[in-house]
Amino acid sequence: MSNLTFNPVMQSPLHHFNLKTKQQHVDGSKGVWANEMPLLGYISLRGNAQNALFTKAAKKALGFALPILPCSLISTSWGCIYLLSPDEWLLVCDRELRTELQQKLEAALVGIHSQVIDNSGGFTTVFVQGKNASDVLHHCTVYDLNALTIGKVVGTTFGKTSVFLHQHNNGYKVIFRRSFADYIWRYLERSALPYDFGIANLGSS
Amino acid sequence: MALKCENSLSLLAHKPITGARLNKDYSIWKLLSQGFKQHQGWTPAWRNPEIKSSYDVVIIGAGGHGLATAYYLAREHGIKNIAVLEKGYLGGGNTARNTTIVRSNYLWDEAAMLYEHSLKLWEGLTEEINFNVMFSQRGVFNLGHTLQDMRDIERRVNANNLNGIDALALNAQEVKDRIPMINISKNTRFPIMGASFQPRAGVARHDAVAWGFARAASNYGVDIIENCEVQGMDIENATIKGLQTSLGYIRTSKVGCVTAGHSSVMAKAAGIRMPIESHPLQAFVSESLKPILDTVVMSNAVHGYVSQSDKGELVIGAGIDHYTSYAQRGSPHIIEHTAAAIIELFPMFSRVRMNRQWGGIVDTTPDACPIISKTKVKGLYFNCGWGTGGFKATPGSGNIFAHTIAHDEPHPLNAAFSLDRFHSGHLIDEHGAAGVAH
Amino acid sequence: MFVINCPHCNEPREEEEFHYEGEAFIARPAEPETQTDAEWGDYLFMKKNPKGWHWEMWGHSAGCRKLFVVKRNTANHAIDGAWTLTEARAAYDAEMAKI
Amino acid sequence: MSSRVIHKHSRVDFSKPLSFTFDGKIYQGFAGDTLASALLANGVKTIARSFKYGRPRGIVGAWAEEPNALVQVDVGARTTPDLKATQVELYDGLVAARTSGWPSLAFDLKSLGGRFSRFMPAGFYYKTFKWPNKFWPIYENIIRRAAGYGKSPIEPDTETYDHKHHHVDVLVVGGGANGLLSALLAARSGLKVLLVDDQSELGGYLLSMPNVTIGNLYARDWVAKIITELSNSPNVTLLERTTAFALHDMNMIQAVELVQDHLPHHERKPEQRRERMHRIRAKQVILATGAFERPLVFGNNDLPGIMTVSALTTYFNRYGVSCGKNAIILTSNDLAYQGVADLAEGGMNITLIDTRANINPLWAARFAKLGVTIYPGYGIDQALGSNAVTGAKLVKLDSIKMSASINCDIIASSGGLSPTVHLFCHDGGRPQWKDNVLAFVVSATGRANAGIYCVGAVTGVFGLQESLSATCETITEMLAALNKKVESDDLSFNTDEINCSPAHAIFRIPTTAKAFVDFQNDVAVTDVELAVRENYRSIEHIKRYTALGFGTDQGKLSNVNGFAIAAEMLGKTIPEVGTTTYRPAYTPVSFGALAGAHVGDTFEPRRYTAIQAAHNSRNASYETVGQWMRPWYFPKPVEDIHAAVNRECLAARNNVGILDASTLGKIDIRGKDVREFLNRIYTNAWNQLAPGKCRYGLMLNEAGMVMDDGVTACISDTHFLMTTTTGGAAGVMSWLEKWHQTEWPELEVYMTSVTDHWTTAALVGPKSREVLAKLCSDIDLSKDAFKFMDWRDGTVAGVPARVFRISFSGELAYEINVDASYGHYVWEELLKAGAEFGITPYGTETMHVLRAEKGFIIVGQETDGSVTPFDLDMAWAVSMKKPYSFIGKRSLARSDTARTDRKQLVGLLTDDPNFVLKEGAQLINSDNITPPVPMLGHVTSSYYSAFLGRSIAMGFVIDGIKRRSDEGNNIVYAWADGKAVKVKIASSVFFDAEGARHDV
Ligand SMILES: Cc1cc2nc3c(=O)[nH]c(=O)nc-3n(C[C@H](O)[C@H](O)[C@H](O)COP(=O)(O)OP(=O)(O)OC[C@H]3O[C@@H](n4cnc5c(N)ncnc54)[C@H](O)[C@@H]3O)c2cc1C
Ligand SMILES: NC(=O)c1ccc[n+]([C@@H]2O[C@H](COP(=O)([O-])OP(=O)(O)OC[C@H]3O[C@@H](n4cnc5c(N)ncnc54)[C@H](O)[C@@H]3O)[C@@H](O)[C@H]2O)c1
Ligand SMILES: Cc1cc2nc3c(=O)[nH]c(=O)nc-3n(C[C@H](O)[C@H](O)[C@H](O)COP(=O)(O)O)c2cc1C
Ligand SMILES: [Zn+2]
Repeated sequence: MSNLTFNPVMQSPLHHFNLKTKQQHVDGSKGVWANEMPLLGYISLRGNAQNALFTKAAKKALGFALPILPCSLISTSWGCIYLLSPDEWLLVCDRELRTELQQKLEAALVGIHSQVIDNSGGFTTVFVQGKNASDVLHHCTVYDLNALTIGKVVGTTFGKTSVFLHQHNNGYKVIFRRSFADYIWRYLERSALPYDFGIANLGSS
Repeated sequence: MALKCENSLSLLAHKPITGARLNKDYSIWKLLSQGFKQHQGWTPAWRNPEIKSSYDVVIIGAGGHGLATAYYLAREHGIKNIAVLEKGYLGGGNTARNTTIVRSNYLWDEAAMLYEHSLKLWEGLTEEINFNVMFSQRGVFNLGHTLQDMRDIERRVNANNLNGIDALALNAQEVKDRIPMINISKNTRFPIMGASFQPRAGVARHDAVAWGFARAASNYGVDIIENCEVQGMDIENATIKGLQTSLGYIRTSKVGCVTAGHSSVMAKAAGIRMPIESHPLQAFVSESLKPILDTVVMSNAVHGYVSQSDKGELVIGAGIDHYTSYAQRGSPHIIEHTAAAIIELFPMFSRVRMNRQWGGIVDTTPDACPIISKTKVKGLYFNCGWGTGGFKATPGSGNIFAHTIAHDEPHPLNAAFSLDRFHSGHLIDEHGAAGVAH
Repeated sequence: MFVINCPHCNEPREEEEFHYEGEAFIARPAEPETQTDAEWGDYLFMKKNPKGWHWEMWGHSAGCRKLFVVKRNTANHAIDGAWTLTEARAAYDAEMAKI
Repeated sequence: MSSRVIHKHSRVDFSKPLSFTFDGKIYQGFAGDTLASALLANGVKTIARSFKYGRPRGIVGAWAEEPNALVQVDVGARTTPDLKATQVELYDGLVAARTSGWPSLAFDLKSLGGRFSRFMPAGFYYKTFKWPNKFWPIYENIIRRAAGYGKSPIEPDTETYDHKHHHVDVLVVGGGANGLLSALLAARSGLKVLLVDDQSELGGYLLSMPNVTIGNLYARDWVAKIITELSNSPNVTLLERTTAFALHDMNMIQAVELVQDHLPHHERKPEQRRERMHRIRAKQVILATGAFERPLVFGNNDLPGIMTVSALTTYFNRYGVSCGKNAIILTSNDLAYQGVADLAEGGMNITLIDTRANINPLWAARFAKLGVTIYPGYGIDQALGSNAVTGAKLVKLDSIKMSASINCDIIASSGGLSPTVHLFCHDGGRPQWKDNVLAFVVSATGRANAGIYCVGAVTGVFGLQESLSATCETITEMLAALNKKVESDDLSFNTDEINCSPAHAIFRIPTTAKAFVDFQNDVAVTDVELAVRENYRSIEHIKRYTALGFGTDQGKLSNVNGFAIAAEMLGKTIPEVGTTTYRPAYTPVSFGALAGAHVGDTFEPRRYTAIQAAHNSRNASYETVGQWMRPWYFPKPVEDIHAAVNRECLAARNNVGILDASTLGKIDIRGKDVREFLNRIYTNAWNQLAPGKCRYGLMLNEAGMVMDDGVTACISDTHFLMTTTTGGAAGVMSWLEKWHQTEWPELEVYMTSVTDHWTTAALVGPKSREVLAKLCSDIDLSKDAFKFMDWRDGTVAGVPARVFRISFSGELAYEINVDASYGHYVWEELLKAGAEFGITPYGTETMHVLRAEKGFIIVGQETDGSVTPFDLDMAWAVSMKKPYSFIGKRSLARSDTARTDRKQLVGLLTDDPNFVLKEGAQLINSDNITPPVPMLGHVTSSYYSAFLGRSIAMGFVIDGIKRRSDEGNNIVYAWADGKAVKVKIASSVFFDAEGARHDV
């Protein structure tokens, strides 16, 4: 039975909205643009930031020191490390890098109290941009986006659920759990309607 | 211990009115004759007595429950020298703030019997106290939105019927037939699958209940002292001796504490611990509208309930605020959610406007059932923990609490509601199947 | 509608990000089996529920998911401060010692 | 009957005529009009009929204070009840109708009853409609029909709403002179400023007094200049048509913006909102909400044609509407004088009746020039006229001597200003009575420590110049507290105002005629009097007994008069009487705006698994479980639920079925103390579970009641994967964190939710191994290599998978977990692979039947928060010997909880194998039904088992475990639908008790 061959296909949490087929080149014609950044790699990491063994080992594995200030993140050559809580980080990277990162971390953390989990199937990211991007998000979240400076990530509300927000270049990354994707996208679309909403070709922006 | 069902129905029988002390002069004839005299001849609804230095029984808190307790103490137990002390204006606590839903379709026998006893009293209350409390038996629907809701409804309706309480289980179409405005579409977030319906349930005029009991109690000689705050309890050898109040010291050997949201404060003064947390519960009314909703609709799943008052405003109740508070106000997202819930049930109300919004302080217990109990202090009794749903119990609660105080012994209907249950574990958990209890 | 400073996120956040978690520092008896029914019942159910200053827990449910302690006045909704569980313990003990 | 006056400062654009309909008649107005100004311009005086007595009523105010003119605007899905005509901006094609008066405005049937008004004093209904008791429903029906103003729409709203959150340094509420100045000063110092004003145009009362000069500018130009600067400041946002309707703790303000209601239908955009609610969190709030002029109370003061002086002035100056030719102005203060002068200058014929004997000579001189007749020391005893005012009977106040009657077509009165203190009081603030201004006012900086500042008329400073200077001081103080200072050099506010002489403390003029305090609720002076007589002496009792201030205007004009009259009757001072409580909403706000986007699709999150599209394509019917949408069953064409479930069950038992179990909560727990942690959380023991193995666990709350259950796998000695119920997942996660963070921080464990990461497909049935084998080559699936309650890592359909050999059906079964990104793909591969065995997707209903056949519980269905593991006959899952007293353990030993005759879970069988008991049926001891009937328990689960060919059920019965094996005592009756059905208490495991089927 070893001659089984398969062609596994992945689907992102927003797959069913067929965003690819609707996406357009981003320009100034619309107030808000958004699209999913599908199928990234997400690794949950927990450990004690006060434990130098842990932070050193993580740094060795990742090539970058973990952010440890409240609500901080660092951008790395391979993605982002978000501090979600004093003892919890989310590593976001290209899906292909996920396994390697995870294995490196696990190897480095042997014997150190910590937790490394591949959570890639469980999250997705939506990128929101355009001149009214922060207006639209102010319809969706109670967080003060003016306080969301570069280098900061916050966990906050989105409609009746919660997300992580990160201001990135010319827009916002909204990171959330898969099962809420349908709700969050609908909520975003609804909120963006008065500003004229376009599905962004993220390659083009 | 648990109430035996066999003999409970007989407990519901109400003693006939004795004594002719009750001022009967509210009538259409009196109104007409006064109309010709510019209404100059009306007398105070309740007396404004001077506070005395000692009473046989002091009731703390002139809410509906406190006033009813005093009334029944005087009327059914012949106690003469009673005071009701109220820190603000009478009927100004939760009695002034509730959405007035009266029903008795509770799940567990103990609770069902208690509330049914009360409902029976409601049915004769206007006549009994000669004050129109506008008890309106327009029926109450408790909607079900999930399969489990429907199981719970079935369970509760069957239990009600076996306890002799009117209740029906309806499917979605039957609900729609009775409330044509309601949205039973399958596409809503929580489609309505059915409801339990109690035809004898309804609403009453909250203020009238307080005033009617105040008037009736006052007629029996009860002293109602407003603007008198109880600030301390004088307890010796685990026996109550008197009360420190903002109007001075009062001697008494029996104190009934009926202070709803403030019960923990009173308990602290008595050195007793209470399984109570005080939370804001908010409500709001719309502007006044022509009749559009002639019944009461409650939904736990979407967190809202609504009826239309005789004045025309939609009276809408919200969910509880999670934090504890004594401030008689809550947070706006609760109200926002409730408005959304009402629109989910009645999409046409989207353009109707909220006129006024307020909050009360509800005394919640771990099992969503009240405490009507003696305490370890002799002569000190507590009646509290009605949480989000005690208005409906006002006459019944007063009636059995009066019995408890008069006899220093629980009435059979409130034996199960003693403080002991939090030690024995014999909770009467109305959360599970009856949900939020309004 | 409170603004609460999450001591872990180190910034003020809207009430909707949080979940109320009740009275703080209710100690679980070390040896439950030796408790009487009354003692155990008190631990399970009895609450301080003060009118006035209240030491309580909140969870930052939409944020860092940590529980922490807030000292809040239940009569007027003033907030005196918010601390991590460990920080608050010391402040709480000091205050209780005074009473 | 147009009575327009055209002047250059009017805010109405006479070049843009608009047509509108009121009560079926077509009229013309102009852009800039409100419905009220346009109606008045058209000579429409009667707009409503009063609530109790059916008396004709006209427009009294010019804005939010209006008590009478409630109208129904628009029709169909857009119809909106109870709008105040004074606040409805006119647009072309507007259709409005009266909300009272039947059959018509001209003749209201109630007015007949109104003749009996003497029999309907305050609270009369409490004294009557009682006899006979049983007629109350009939009386009530009549009362209800008489009550109510507008009609609710009966169609769903077609327009939308949303919320927007703001976080600003400074929120200014009110765009009058003082609000604008505050915003300007705050903005110049660099703060982020938001200003909201409820009107269509900024300027506040200055729009009504355009001829006043500030510095060297006319008020209107002064306003324009400030607006220009504010509009050009990037740190400032101005929101017009936006009412701050509530102020909550810590300066959270809710404000509703009317986005498109003022536009003609064809200009409203479907993508725009009707209304938007702004939730504003402001570091500093500046209340610049102004004041409303209250009328004086006198006889027949409710006749159409009687209004406040400020309303009359506003209609004249701002809207270019002359409400009459011959006006009587009744005042007790100088504040009304500027308006009087404007009206007189504009050509209105004016008789000024001042309740004060002495008139400020400067004004007297000015009025003399303008030809105003003055009656100092007089009042109005009563207005004359039947359907509209035609004159007034004067009274000389010092002697209470009746005096001549004067003809007029309009009466306007002013009893002074009532500051708009509402927002200040919403979060517990209280206003203070100030005798010198005869008003309840709020203090400018009294709540500065809470970040609340007050400026302008709301503070009781009514002179314009004085208020602007005071505003500067207040804002300077606010800025100083923020280490900033006022950046301005032009802070002189000389106005051409004449200094005020003291006002007269008079609120009503005694009269024998009916004199109304609260128009909307028909509360007359005699009602307040009656309330006091009957001992309703607290102002709250008076409010509640008479309905004073209960209306949709919330007593903006009437409250203070009511308090004053009550004070008079009670022999108290006004501050002793105090105010009632100000509560949101300042003015009414639609439910739609409150709900915002939380309606329809986005009312509440619906959570979906990664396989949703597959379920849709197979026609799944869904069940809501917690937030999740789970397939309930998969009907084929013409199948009903029973047919579908029977088919699905048989497939799983005989061949192979497949269930989407992804919604179960999954928590990854790691650390050296994980076994100890589980020992404390669960009832059973976790020390011995070897890596590669799974175990079922029960979780109790501290009161000993079952709260969740699930299977937990040992991945390694320091790594476990817990599963929870679907609905309980989030709660369990917080529960674990709570215990860990508060009680056991010393335990080395971390937990993280992985619910969303894994898609779980349960492959169930005797053929499941064969199906799996087609897709999986790297796990040895043989019976002994991969045992029941084992798990293995491998690949399924080419995707890394974790496979659990666990069974919630009693069949051979595998739960296949894959990265959810592959979830849909793997599901389809499983279905393809299973096709040859007739693989059948099934939903929660079939899952329930299968588990019930085996007697497995569902938490939430078998349990309701009052059930212990022993009640469930699950003692096998409780280890009483663990060293740490697991959560809930001690509670199990309480006297009531430890009873052995509690309600216990058992199986139930009917005689008739086709009769399916109702879930929720109550169990009783006999079929003799005479309430009250003692209840023994109830049916929790009940199904038709196609596999067993009979119905089965589970339920609780008092002492059920003993009765189950007591042949003589094992019959009970299940009561539902009005009948009792005999049932036998049985084992809840209906077949394969020995577990042979899963052990293959
Ligand atoms: C928004 C809301 C909606 C509700 N809806 C419903 C419903 O639909 N149906 C229903 O059945 N129930 C409902 N309830 C619950 C119901 O209002 C209460 O359970 C019931 O009114 C309690 O009555 P009471 O007389 O015990 O308390 P209260 O009316 O609160 O009376 C207690 C009195 O004690 C006084 N007091 C307190 N401390 C002292 C002191 N130290 N000295 C002197 N006096 C003191 C208080 O001032 C108060 O007047 C609702 C409650 C709220 C807040
Ligand atoms: N004669 C009168 O009736 C009268 C009334 C008010 C002001 N004034 C005079 O006008 C001058 C300016 O006074 P001011 O600046 O203090 O007040 P103002 O009345 O001119 O301005 C207040 C503004 O705030 C608005 N407003 C009130 N509550 C609001 C809310 N909750 N949300 C949004 N907007 C709200 C009002 O509609 C108005 O536009 C003063 O000289 C004052 O005495 C006279
Ligand atoms: C059943 C019910 C109906 C009410 N209807 C109205 C109403 O039509 N108008 C109104 O202004 N307030 C109404 N209220 C609210 C009261 O004005 C008041 O807000 C409430 O009793 C709480 O008291 P407080 O606001 O003085 O604290 C109603 C209250 C209840 C309980
Ligand atoms: Zn936090």
